[in-house]
Parts: sequence; C-alpha cells; structure tokens
Amino acid sequence: MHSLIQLSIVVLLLPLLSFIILIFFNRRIARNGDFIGVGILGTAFGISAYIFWTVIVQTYDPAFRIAWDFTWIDLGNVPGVGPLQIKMGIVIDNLTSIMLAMVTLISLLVHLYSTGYMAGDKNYGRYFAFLGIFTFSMLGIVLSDNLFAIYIFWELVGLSSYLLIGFFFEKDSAADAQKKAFLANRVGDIGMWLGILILYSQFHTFSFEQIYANLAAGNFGLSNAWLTAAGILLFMGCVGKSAQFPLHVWLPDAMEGPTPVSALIHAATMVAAGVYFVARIFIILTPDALHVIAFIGACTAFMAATIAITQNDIKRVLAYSTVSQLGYMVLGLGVGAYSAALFHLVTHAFFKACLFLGSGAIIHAMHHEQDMRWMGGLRKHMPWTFATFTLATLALAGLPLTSGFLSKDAILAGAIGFAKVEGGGIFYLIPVLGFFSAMLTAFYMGRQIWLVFFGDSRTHLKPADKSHQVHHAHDTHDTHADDHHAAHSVHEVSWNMRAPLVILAALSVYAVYSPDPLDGAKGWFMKMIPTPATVVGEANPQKGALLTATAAPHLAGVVPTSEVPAPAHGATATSTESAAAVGGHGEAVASHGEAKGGHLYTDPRQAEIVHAGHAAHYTAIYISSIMVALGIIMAFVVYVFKIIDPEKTARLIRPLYLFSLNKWYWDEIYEATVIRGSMVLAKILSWFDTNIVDGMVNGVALLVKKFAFVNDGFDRHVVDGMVNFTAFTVNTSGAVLKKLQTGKVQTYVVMVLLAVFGYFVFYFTRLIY
Amino acid sequence: MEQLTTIGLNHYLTISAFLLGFGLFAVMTRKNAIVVLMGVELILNAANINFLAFSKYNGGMEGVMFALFVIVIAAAEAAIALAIVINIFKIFKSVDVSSIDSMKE
Amino acid sequence: MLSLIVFLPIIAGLVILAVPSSQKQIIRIVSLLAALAQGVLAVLIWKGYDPSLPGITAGPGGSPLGSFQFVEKVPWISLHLGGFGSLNIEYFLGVDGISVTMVILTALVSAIGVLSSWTIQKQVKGYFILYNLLASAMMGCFVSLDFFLFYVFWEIMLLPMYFLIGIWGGPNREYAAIKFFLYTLFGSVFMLLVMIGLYLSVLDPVTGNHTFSLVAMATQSNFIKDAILGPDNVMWRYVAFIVLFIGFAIKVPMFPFHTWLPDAHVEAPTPISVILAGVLLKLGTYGMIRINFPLFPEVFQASMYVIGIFGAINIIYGALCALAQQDLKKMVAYSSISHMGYVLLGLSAGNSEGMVGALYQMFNHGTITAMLFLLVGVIYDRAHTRQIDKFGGLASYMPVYAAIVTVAWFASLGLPGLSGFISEALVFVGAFSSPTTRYIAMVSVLGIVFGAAYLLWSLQRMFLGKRKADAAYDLEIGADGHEHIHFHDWKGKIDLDGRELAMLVPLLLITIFLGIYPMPVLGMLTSSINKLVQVLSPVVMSQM
Amino acid sequence: MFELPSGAEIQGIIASLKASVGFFIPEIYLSALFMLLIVIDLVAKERKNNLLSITTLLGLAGSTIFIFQQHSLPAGELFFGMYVLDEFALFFKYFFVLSGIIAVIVTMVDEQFDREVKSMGEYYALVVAMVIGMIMMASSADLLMIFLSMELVSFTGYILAGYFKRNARSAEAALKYLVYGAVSSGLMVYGFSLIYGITAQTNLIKISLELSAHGSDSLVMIFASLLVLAGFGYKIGAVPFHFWSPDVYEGSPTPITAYLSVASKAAGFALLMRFFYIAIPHVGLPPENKLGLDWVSLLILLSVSSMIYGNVVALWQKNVKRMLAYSSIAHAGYLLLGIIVMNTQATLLYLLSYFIMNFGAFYVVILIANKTGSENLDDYRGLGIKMPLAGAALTVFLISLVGLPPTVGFIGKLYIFSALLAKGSLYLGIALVGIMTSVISLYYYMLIPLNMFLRESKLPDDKSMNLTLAPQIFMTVLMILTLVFGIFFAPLSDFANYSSAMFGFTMPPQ
Repeated sequence: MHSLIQLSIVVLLLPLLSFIILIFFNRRIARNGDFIGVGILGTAFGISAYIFWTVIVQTYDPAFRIAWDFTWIDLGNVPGVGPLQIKMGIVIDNLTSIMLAMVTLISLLVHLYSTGYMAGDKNYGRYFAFLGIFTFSMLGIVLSDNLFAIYIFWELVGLSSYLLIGFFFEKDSAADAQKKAFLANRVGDIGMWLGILILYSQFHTFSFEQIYANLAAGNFGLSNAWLTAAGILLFMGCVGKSAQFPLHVWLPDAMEGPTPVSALIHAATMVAAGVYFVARIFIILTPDALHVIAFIGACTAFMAATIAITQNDIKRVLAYSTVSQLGYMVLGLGVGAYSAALFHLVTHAFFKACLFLGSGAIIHAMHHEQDMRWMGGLRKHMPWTFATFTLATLALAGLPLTSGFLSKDAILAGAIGFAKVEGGGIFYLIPVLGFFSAMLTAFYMGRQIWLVFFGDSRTHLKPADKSHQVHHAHDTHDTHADDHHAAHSVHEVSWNMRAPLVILAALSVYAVYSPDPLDGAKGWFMKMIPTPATVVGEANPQKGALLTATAAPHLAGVVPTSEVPAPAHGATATSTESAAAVGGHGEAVASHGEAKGGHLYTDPRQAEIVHAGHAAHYTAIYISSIMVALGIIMAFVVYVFKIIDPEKTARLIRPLYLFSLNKWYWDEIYEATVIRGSMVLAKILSWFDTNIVDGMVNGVALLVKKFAFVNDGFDRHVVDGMVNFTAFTVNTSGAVLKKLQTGKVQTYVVMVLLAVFGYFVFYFTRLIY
Repeated sequence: MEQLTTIGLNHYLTISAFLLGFGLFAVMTRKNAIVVLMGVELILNAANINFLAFSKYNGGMEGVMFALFVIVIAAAEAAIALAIVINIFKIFKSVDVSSIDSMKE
Repeated sequence: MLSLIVFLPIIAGLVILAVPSSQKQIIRIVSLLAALAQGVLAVLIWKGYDPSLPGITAGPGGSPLGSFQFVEKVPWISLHLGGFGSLNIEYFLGVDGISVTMVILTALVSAIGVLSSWTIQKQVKGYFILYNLLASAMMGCFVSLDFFLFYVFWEIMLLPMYFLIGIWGGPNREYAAIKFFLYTLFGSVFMLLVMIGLYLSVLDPVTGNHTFSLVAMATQSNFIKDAILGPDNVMWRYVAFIVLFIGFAIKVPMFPFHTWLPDAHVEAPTPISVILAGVLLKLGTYGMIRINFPLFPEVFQASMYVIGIFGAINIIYGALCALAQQDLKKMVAYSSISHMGYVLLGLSAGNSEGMVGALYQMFNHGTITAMLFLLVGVIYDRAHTRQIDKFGGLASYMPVYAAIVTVAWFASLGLPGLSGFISEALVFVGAFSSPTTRYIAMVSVLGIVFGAAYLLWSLQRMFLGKRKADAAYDLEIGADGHEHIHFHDWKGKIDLDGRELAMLVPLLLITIFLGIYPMPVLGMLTSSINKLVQVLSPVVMSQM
Repeated sequence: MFELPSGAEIQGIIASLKASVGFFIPEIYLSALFMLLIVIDLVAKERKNNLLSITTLLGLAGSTIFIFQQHSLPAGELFFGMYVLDEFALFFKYFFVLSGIIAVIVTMVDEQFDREVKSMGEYYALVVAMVIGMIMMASSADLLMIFLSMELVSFTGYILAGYFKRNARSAEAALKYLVYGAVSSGLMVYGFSLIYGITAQTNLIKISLELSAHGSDSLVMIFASLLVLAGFGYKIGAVPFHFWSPDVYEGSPTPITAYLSVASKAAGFALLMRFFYIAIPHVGLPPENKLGLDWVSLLILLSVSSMIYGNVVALWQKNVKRMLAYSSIAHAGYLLLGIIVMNTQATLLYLLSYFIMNFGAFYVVILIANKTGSENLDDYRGLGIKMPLAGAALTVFLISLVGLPPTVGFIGKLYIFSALLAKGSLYLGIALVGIMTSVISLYYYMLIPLNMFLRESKLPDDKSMNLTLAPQIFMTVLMILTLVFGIFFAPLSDFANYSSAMFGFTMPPQ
C-alpha cells in the first residue's frame, strides 16, 4: 500500500476518532474535550498538508494518480455474472489532495473558531463530536474511488448536516430546518441513487475506473437516453447537496445552525461536495446532460442573486450568495469549464468561509442580532473583522487581484466559448445570466458591507414590536438599550476567532493561485486540474472507443500526449464517420494541442469547447469587470450617496420586490404542492386502509346488524373479525339455514321426504336424458 | 284380461305403495303422537306386504322371514313408543307432536 | 444440535409447568436461561457453519448431506397406506445459508423478547409457557426441511400467538387476536392442500417413494410428469403457486392481506410485537424462498413482475400510511409493512444481488424493528400513551433514550453505516439490474423519501422542540436547577434503566456492526442464494 | 311350496350353526353381561349405581379379551351369510366397546344424573345393549341383520335419550328421536323390500353378484336406494337426514349425546361402508350405472351439504352441546369424503380421531356443566383462569376438531384430503369445500376458548371450581392422547389400515 494511501486513511479516520471520543466522554473531559477536536483536526491538517505538498508541489504531474481498494462485500460466484465483489477504495490524485487540504484546513479553522463562538453552550462537547463526524464523512466523499462509497458518505454528510443544523433543537425553527434539509437532500439522493443503479445494472461495478473503462469501450447496453438520464440523475445528487434550483430551499433555512457550522458545511465544504461529485463523473456526462447542468447552474446563480438583494438577515444574504456561487460552479461544469469550476470551488470555499466566520463574529459581538438593518458603524469597533470581511467580499464580488476574480472569470470565459461552439441562440443565455449575476453579486455585497460596517449604529432604531424577528432571549436587552450602550457593548472578538478570519482572508488573494492576477490558467491549480477527456463523446458511447485501444486500463481524468495515439491513428481504430468527425476538427484539436501544453481531446466537440473557452478569456474579463463595476456603483448610488431611496424603489416595483423578498415563493409552492400533497395522499391511503381494505369491517358489521335474522346469538367480534364478504354470506346463510331447524319433528320428516323425492326426480331425469 | 282376473304382483305392490303413502301422510299431518306412530306402523306393514309378495313370486323364504321380524320389531317399537308418549303426556299434558318444539334452530 | 435448539424452549415450558405459578421470578429466569442457551447454540451453529455448501437442493447423490448442514434425518412416520401408496414423513432438520441466518435471528429476538417480558405481571406462568411454545415453533419452521414438519410447526405458532395477543393484549385484543388467527389460518389451510398435492407428485430419488422432503421437491426432475402438480399439469402448478404465495403473503404481510398487522401490533404487548415483527413476518418470505419459488421456478419466472409490483405497493403504501399515523406503534407497524416490501422487491428481482439483499433485509428488519418496538414499549410503559402528539422535547429530558431512538430511527430509514442501508441498497441494485423489475425499482425508490419523511417527522414531534402543552408528562425544576419531567404514576427511572439497555444495546451494536461490515451475515447467504438463483433461472426451466 | 330340508341338511345346518357360534363369542359374552346387569339391578340394594357402573366397566373391558381372540380366526361368513367376521368388523368391535366404556366413565362423572334420576337401574344395561347392537350393525352382511341391529341400536337410543324422565327437554328429545328414527327405518325397510324384490336376495354379496349378473330396473333401484339411504343417512346424521340430531343431542343426557354422536354415528358409517362397498358391484360397470344412479355423486351431495350446513349453522349456536351437535354433522360430511373415494383407511382413521377428540370435548363440557350447571357459551367466561387444566384440555380438543396440528384431528383431515387428492384433480373442488368449511369451523370452535380465556368471568370468585382428581387425570389422558397421536400417528394409521380389509370386498382398481 502506497504510503500516501496509508496517510490518507489516517486522515480519514482521525475525525471519526474525535467523534467517538467526544460523543461518549465529552462530559468527563476537561473543557468538554474541545482541545481534542482541535488537536485531532490539527494533526489531520498537518498530514493532508504533507500529502498536498508531495502530490502538488513535488510530483508536479497532472496525471498523478494512486489508488487502493479492498473487497467489502463478496457476493460469490453469481450466476450469469461470475465472481462479483463490491469494493471500497481510496484514490489520491491532484484534485483529491487539494480537496483534502482544503477541507481539513477549513475544518480546523472552524474548530478553532468554535472554541470561542460556542463557548458556554450546554452541549459544547457534543457540538465538536458532530463536527468530527461531519469532517469524517466529507473526507470520505473526497477520497472514495467508487460511486457506492460516495453515496454512503454522501448520506453521512447529510446526517451530520442534519445533526448540526438542529443543534439548537429546542428551537422549532431549527427542528424544521434540519428535517427540511435532510428531506430535500434525500430527494436529490434518490436521483443520484437511480443514476448509480443505471450504471451498475450495466457494468456490475461501482468503481469509477471500471465504469470509465466500460463506457469508453462502449459496453453500455442500454440506449443513449439512458446514459443521459444516468448523468442527469447523478447530477440530481448535486442538486440536492449543492442546493441547486429547484432543491435550493433548504440551504437558507440551514442558517438556523450555529454560524461556524454554516461556514464549514453550508458554505465551504458540504455544499461543494455536489460540485466535486459532478467533477468526478464529468467525463461520463453526455452533452445533453451537460446542457441541462449548465442551464440549471445559470438559473440558480441568477435566482439566488436576485433573492439575495432584498434579504435583511446577514446570514441569509450570505446563504443566497452561496447558492448563487454554487450555481456558478455547476454552470462551469455544465459548459465544460471543468478546471475553472473546481478552481472556483476552492477559492469560494475560502472566502465564503471567511465571510461566514466574519458574520459570526459580528453576530457574536452584536449579541445575536442578525438583522443588518439594525447594525452599522461596526468598522470602528471591529477593525480586524472589517478588514477580512471586506477582502473576502471583494473576492466574492470578483474584483481583480482576488482569487474570486480568477476563478469566476475562467468560468464565464468557458461559458462564452461554450455558447459559441453550441451555435449561440439560447445558449448565450448562460453567459448572459452569469454576467448579470456577477453584477448583482457586486451590488448586494456592497450593500451588505455598507449596512454593516459604515454609517452609524442603528441598534436604537430597532422597534420593540419587531422583536419576533430576533431572538427572544435578547430583544428585552435590545429594547432598553440606548445608542451609547449598544455602541460600547460591541467589541472585537478574541484571538481564537480572529485568527481563522485572517488566514482565510489571506487565502483569498490571487497570488496564492496564480502569478498572473488576470489569468488563472497560468496558475498551478488549473495546470494541475486540467479538463479530463470525456469517454462518451457526442452522445455516442462508441466514440469513446477511440480510447480503449491504449488508455482504458488507467484512465486518469486526463490523458497525456505521450500515451494517447494521434487522432489519425485513433481514427483508423474506429468507424469511418467518427474518423470523419475527428478529421473535421483536426486542426482545432491540433492547435489546441499546442495551446494547452499537450493535452489532447479525442472528442472533437470537447476539444473545441475548451479551445473556445480559452479564446474567450479576455472578452470575459472585460465584460465581467464592467458588470462588477456597475454593481458596485449601483450599491454606492443607493446606499452611500443615497441618490436612490431603496424604500421608494421597493414601493415602485413592489411586485418584483416582494417576489425577491419572498424567495420567489418556492417554499410556499412546495408547501402547497409536494408536502401538502403527500400528506393528503397519506391521509387518504390510511383512511382507505382502515375502511376499504380492511374488508369493510364496519360495513359488514352494519349489514349484519341490519340483517333481519341476526339476533344476539352471534359474537359481534367475530362478525367484525370477518374481513371479507364470504364471511358475511357465511353468517347470513347460517342465519337462514338454521331456520330449517323448526323444532317440529313432523317438518323434519317432511324435509326427509322432500329430499328423497328431490333426489329421485334428479336422478330420474338424469336417467331419462 | 288376465291382469283383471288373477291377482298379480302389481296388485300387492300397489297396495303396499298405497299403505306407504297413507303411513307417510299420517306421520306428516296428524297432530296426535299416537296416530303418528300408527302411521309408522303402516309404513312397516307396507314393507311387509312387499316382502311377502316378492318372496312368493321370487321363491325362497327370505321375504317371509323378513316380514316376521318386521312384525316383531314393530311390536317392540310400539311398546317403547307408548312408554315415551306416556312420559311426554305426563310432562306436557298433551301428545300434540307439533306443539313440542322447545328446542329449535 | 438443531433438535436441541428447537425444543429447548418447550422443555423450559414443561419445567415452568411444574413451577407453582406464584414463583414468578423463577419462571422468568427459567425461560431466560432457555433463551440464552438457545442463543449459545445459535452462536455455535454460526461458528460451525460452512458457508461454501450451497443448500437449497440436494447435494451429490441426492443426499442432503452434501449441501445442507447440521442435518438430522430420521424416518418419523413411514407406513403403507391402503388407498394411496405409502406415507413417508421424515423428521428432517437442516440448515443452509437461507435458514441459518434466520435461526440466529430467531434466537436473538426471542432472547430479547424474554427480557422485555419481564414487565408482564398477569398470569406469568401461562404467558411464559405459551411464549416458549411460540419460540420453539418459530425455530422449528426455520430448520425443518420436511414440508410436513414445517407445516406442523407453522400451525403450532398460531395458537400461542392467538392467546398471547388475546389475553395479554390491549383493550381491543379480542378482535385483533381472532383476526390474526383467522387470517393466517385462511392462508395455511390451502398450504395443506398444496402440501398433499406436492407429496403425491414428488418421488424421493433415493428411496423411490413419495416424500415430503423439501430438498427432494426442490429438484424438478423428481416430479412425476403427469402427477397433479407434475410438470405437465401446468394449470394446477400455477394454482398451487398462487395459493402458496397467498398463504405466505398473508404472513409477510403483503398488500392487500396486511390489515391484520396493524391491529395485531397495536394490541399486542411489547414482547409479542417484537416477536411478531422480528421473526414471524420473516416466516412469510422465508416460506417463499424455501418452498414457493424453488418448487415452482417456472411459475416464479412468470410472476416476478407481479411480485415486484406488490413489493413496490407495500413499500410506498406502507410508508404513506405510516406518515398518516398518530399512534407511534401503528406507525412502526406500517413501517414494517413498508420494509417487508423491500424484501418482496428483492425477491422479485430473481438475481443474486436482489435475493441477497432481501435475505439481509429480513435479518436487519428483524433486529431494527425489534429495536423500534422495544423503544415504543419503553415510552408506553412510562406515559401509558403512544400518541405522538402527547410528547415533545423529550431529547432534553431523556437524552440516552433519545440518542438510541435516533440511531434506531435512522437505521430504519436506511442510513449508511447502519445495517438497514446495505440491505435496501442491495435490493434496489438487484431489482434495478433485472430488466423485469427495473421500472418497479425506479418507482419504489420513492419509498426512501417517504420513509425518511415519517420517521424524521415523528422524531421531531416527539423529541425536538419543547414539551407540548398537553404532553403526557409534567415539567418541573429539579434540585440541580435543571428541568426534569415526571410521568404520571411511573415510579421507575425516567431515562432508560439497566434492563432496557440490556435489551437495546446488543441490537444497537449489531445494527451498527452489520452496517459497517456485513460479511458475517452475507457470507453465509451468498452461496445458497447463488444456488437458488441458478435453480430459478430459465436455463433450468428449459432442462426440466 | 317350500319343501322341508332333509335330515342330512338339518345336520349340516346344526353343524354350521355350532361352528358359527364359535365366531360369535364376544356378542354372546356381552349379551350375558347385559342380563347380568339387569339381574344386579334387581337384586342389589345399597350403593347400586356404583356396583352397576363398575360391573359394566369391567364387563366391557373384559369383552376386549374375547374380541382380541378373534384376530386369530379367519375372516368369513357365519349364520348362513347373515353375519361376517373380518378385520373391519373387529375394528368396530373395539371401537364400540371402548366408546361404551368411555360413555360409562363419562356418565359416572356427570352430576346431572344424581339430580335427575335416583336409580341408574337399566341405564348401563341399555348402554351394553347398544354396544351389542352397534357391533352387530358393523358385522351384519344381510339386509335382515342390518335391519334388526339398527333397530336394536335405535330402540336403546330412544330410551337413553329420554332417560331423564322428568326433564322436558330429555323427553322431547326422546319423542323426536323416536318419530324420526321410526319413519326413517320404515322407509329403509321399504327400500330393502324393493331391493329384495329385484334381486331375490337379502345377502349383500349375493345382491351384488345378482346385480352385476343381470343388472336391474334402474327406476325401482333408484327409488329403493334412496329409501335405504334415508335410513343410513339418519344414522350418520348427514344433511339432509340430520334434522333429529341437534335437538336430540341437546336434549339427551350429555353422556348419551357424546355416545350417540360418536358411537352410533360410527355404526352408521360402518353399515354404510359395508353396504356401499359390498352390495353395489364396483367391478365392470361404469360408476354411473351402479344401481342405475351414481352413488358417488349422491354421497358427494350429502357430504358437501353436511360440511357446509353443519359448520355454517354452528356459527349461531349459543349452547355448547348444540354447537357440538352441529359440528358432528359437519364431521359426518368429512367422513363421507373418505367413503366417496372408497378409502376405508382414511375413514377409519378419521373415526378414531373423532372418537378421541369428540369424547374429550364432551367430557370437559360435562365437567364444566357440573360446576356451572350450564352449557351456555356466556357461562364459559373466564373459566379458563378458574380451571386452567380443563380450559387447556378443551382448547386442545377443539383445535383437534378444527384439524390443526399437532393433534389427531389434523391427521384425520390430512388422510381424508390426501385420499381425495390421490384421485388427481377430480375431487379438488370438494377438497376445497372441506378446507374452507374447516376454516369456518375455527370461528365457532374458538368462541369457546375466547370466552374461557379472553373474557372476564361473571361468576363470583369465591365459587370453587376445583375438579376432583380422577376426572382431571382422565381428561389429561385424553388430551395427551390427542396430542401424541397427532405426532406419532403410526399406530392409529396401521390399525386403520389393517382393519380396512372387508370380507367379500376387493378394492376396485383405482
């Protein structure tokens, strides 16, 4: 077993260890054992940092990949399939090592931060335990080498998110939120599960490698519609986890959880898992599937941005911006800007975590006041927070010199290229939405900064009757609080909460990722995470057969030139029409080959898209800069120079305003349709069950009661017990027949003679005829 | 022609059939237990006539023997029946068969 | 070995018969000892079991020894019959992968049941005699390889169950008991006819005369061609299959024959619910696997689709009904209906993944549902109500209970890392892989969501938030300044006490362990299942 | 017209008579016992009842020795074909003697006798007489003999049914039994006369030879057979000739009810089998033409209607005795199934199981009636707790009557249904009816345990319900027999199989 594998296993198990220790013994350990959690995570981060170093820095190889697996379930020699095992395994490549480092780092910082933020909570120890199990499951997703394992950890992440959202379970809102989150995720998961099933049913394996290889070999037995369906269904998992439209509704509510949790789970890592998963399955997604993904991403980005404009809760704004940014990543994957999307994943993780932790600091300082309308002027009181928060905001808005600029620009560039290649039309909607959302982002983040940090403190403006919007525990305090008191009660947070902010803010600077502040492609990240070659070609598995000749055994995400045959050679190996296709795109592929440091895409369409994406790089920069500038200017116009009064505008466009304020009414719609619907259905069925299926027990009983002959001679319970009509007839026939027993012996004799006579007639007639 | 002059098997059988019918009629319709039992006797005697007639026309003694035994049985039966009926009369103060129906259904 | 494990409880019952009914404690301990001894034997069997032997059909040379294990085969009744040949009934016990898991499950659940019967106060003696009789009968069903023997055990189960529900049950127990009895008897009388029909149509290859041996029946070549259930007699074979299937489906219980289950569960005392859900329901599906399918493989091939549809109905219908329940126990009862639907679905797939999943689901459902019913019993003992709305915020007041409930609930909704998940996953994998049931599987997946819905909802209503205004318990500030609750007329510990933990923790550990590493159970199943699939596969059809 | 036999012939006749007597010892012995009892009744003074009952018990028990000796004798006719001795007959001899013994035991525990009559007088003598009559029914091979033995049984039955002279119900039962029985036997004997007329024979074997040789006038034969069937049907209590049984069973003293419902029914079946198997030629003729009508279909009609009617109407009974009466009608239906497929073994086995479980049930009913003084279902409430053993025993017997394993009743049903299915799918429909009705029967049988165990008693708790030891032991023995024979039924089955050999009858090729 490779040493890195062993290390990664250690990393994986360490948080689990922390969970086990803390869940059982937190009451017995000093400080409820928070130092254990922090210490363990520190160790984990150290190891993953080492892995990161070895993989990315030392062996600077885009194709780096090591894997290890073991048999988990052995189904023996299955008839028709042969020996069948379900394996579990670990894979380490560039992406994994980067994610590993990122997750452990943020988790470590959140642990550290929480020691300050959660201090004094009565379930302090349990909180760290939950953080531990979450980190464990997240690392599991990152490390898994097969769909089944990913699904398992996927669910576990859902569980830990459930536990953490509902950490303050006495609050009904929290309880609702956690249930909502879990169910929404489940809906996504069944889609993902079906996708997994489609692939398994064809290849009898869950392992990525074998699925890639089989698809490349064109072993997919079903029609291409199924393959596309598989892609979209798998993507549904991402829709759930990464809060994409239409399953985004749970994420804003998830803010009921402790703020550090929001930073860790609902901003940086878990929601990113969806994107990570799509990246893992990227090369088996058919173009149709990719189109769906791209559009969903674009819609999400735009919708969330529009909603974020009008929210007043500081965390909700960030939540919707998270949704929006996740939309960007998904969009990026959809348009084939693979590297860019993942790049954005990482950068976003850092600056969004920074923003959340910052907001946490603010809330902490403001005594759990979350409504931005009653904040303001915090700049003076919390300089550290202000600085870091602003830097992260700039990154989020995508201003130059920030990490966010690099990644977002790359995505948008990819979108433009994609639209070009797909032949414009409706496909231009995607970049357009992308740019528009960029502007909105800049606007609402500007708004937030201004409302929170500039101007004067507005705590005193807070009307007492608004108290239902905020914590019961504090509104009394706030209502008699005068400006003076409010102003002085606010103070900068302690070091253990400040340090994470600084670190995260530092990681939002462009220099970390790329020497060129304008082009992420020049950075190590995008070099290390190049877009892999698809194995399903243009909605045609057979196309993938180009690769089988050589590369099938070890299909790393990418295929270096050295190993891949020239297109011509490939063309000989494949059918004529695909040969023509390749030939048609020949120069594109070739030129692209030089441009991109020797990566070769056997699927011409993909090659073209990547190429066009790079071509569109500068266009994207110009447009996006303009849009962002527009957004910031608007924010200034509205909130700094007060040229436009937000209230008035809101009244002016009231329907739109309400539409945005009420989050496009998605909750209401779901409440009215899905939830209400299933509840009603359940009620109906259970009624049906007790009344109809249960043999019309009541009906039978009633009929029997009504039945003339029925006297109390028959036990009601048995009558009820008879769950069908035959029983009913049995009774009644019994009631009728027993009347024959008149008690008069002469009638008995008559009966006998009648019987004899009847039989006689019967047989006599039979005799004659 | 001969049918009318000489008495043949059919006549016996007819008689016995009539007897059977009368007996059954009595059993079914009469209220008095005694009469009902007389009806039973008629039935038995109908059988007797058959036996004797057949035994005459088939040859062999079985029929005769049978008839003898039937007579004896009838006598014994009559004795038992009377005892029971008397007991009934003691209890119900009547021998109306149709009125004795306390046990039914 | 097997005889011992089967008859131990009956022996215990006889011992109890001798104990004066005033000595309640002795009676309890005797049955507990018997149950524990059974458990030990089960462990020994598990240890001694060789997973490589397939079972299902006879081994080389038509003798069961090559393929079954712990075989005990003595001629029981063998006599010449005037009218119809000669009757051969054998006392024929043996286990293969299918039954050995069930044996272990039965031993486990009946031991747990004894523990949870500790609270029974009314007519303890009679209770435990019947209980032990029931335990023996269940065990007997799982190990008997002779149809006659199986039928005898099968029927013996009914009466104790009738009385256990009818005497120690809830307010409406008479109705529930008689309903259970009639329903199951209705199913089993037809089984009697089929059994006779099979007897008359099957020849033992070794001895050459008619036999009740299920092992011989499982080989199609042993059928007499033109016999009443012979291969030529297609129509009657279908009828027999359907009749048998209904007989077992009633036990499962399969929609629309399920209506006895909620009543029985709601009325039955906790230990009996545990037995009922933990073991008895499994007998239905076990009967299908052991008898229904291998004896009529071609009919099974033809009816996979229908079985699958019924499985899907069970899954979704049960889940939705559970969603609407106010009575916690009724909800759990419907959840069992839903979970047994997975078993049906897996069986209908007819491939190894599905069948293994089904078997494994049977085992897991046994442990998990036992746990659920025990937990319901715990709260019912304290609050004397099971109305979900009568609780709320319990997590603050009974943390241990809440924690275990959470794990159990999540196990029931199939959370990875807990055993339920693996079985459900395998079932879906199998059902989806077989083209016959693919679309059914796609529909059934909805069950996952509904399952999560009703479980999480009940969890929230009972344990999260704060105490409801009309809750079944009072709130008071304890000496230590924390909030405590106390139930009306409940003297015992508020949170779980030692006995309850002793019942729950083992099940909990098993659930977790088997969720992480399923092979200890799966390993015993696979070879038998693969053999079964082979027996059922159309290839064999063509040969017969 | 009859020429007298010559001296040589008379010598021969006497010789064969002498020979026959040797085959007739049990009957003679029992007749002697009968007279002895009457004498005792006359001479004995104090503690007469016990003396009588003990004597009867010992006497009946003793008779088994003589019956056992007959195993060594070859099967054959005696008294010029009036009477046969074969395994079949032997079976019933045991059966009836045993049932007589049990009837006596049951009588001894029944406290109602102490209330109703002071002297048991001729009671036991009559029981013995009835035993004799039934034994002769089972062994007679001649119409005349059949008639005589049947009347003997009936007469004793009339008297025993009405044995509680001052009890209205008992008297009513006697009257109904008498009228009904007299009419049916009258019809039967009329039918006999017709058969005799057609075949000029009274011996069953000769009749069958005659019929197969010359055939017969179908019309008359149908009429005759129906009349005969009326007589037999009355004895076995099968629908539609059952009407007497519920009333008589309810009214008679419970021991007699048990006795009639088991023994005299069995005698009827013995007769039916012998007549149906022997007198009717099975070889050669297609089934439809036997006696010009299809006996099988006729019996099927009887059996199906009995099963359905008996079970369905029993659902409505509030009186346990009456319920059991109806159930006995249903069981007659099941027994007929065995006869339909001409499977003597199955039928005999079922009779044996019926013997054990029905006597057991009645025995417990009597014990309970002794304590509660009632046979109404409502008065059974909570008795299971008060007298657990009785409750358990009764439950076992009822389960056995339903036909659930591991009881002897299940074995009986198993054999019957196996016999049906052994004929292929021909009789499957009937088998289904039998199965369904046995499910129905569960309803009303379980009503009794339901009341005994699941319901609270209405009686005051201080009322002592403890049974004396002896009845408990006997009850337990019966219960254990029911269970043991339910598991190890080989002896019963072997015995039944051995006994299914009938003189002058060869099983027709299946």
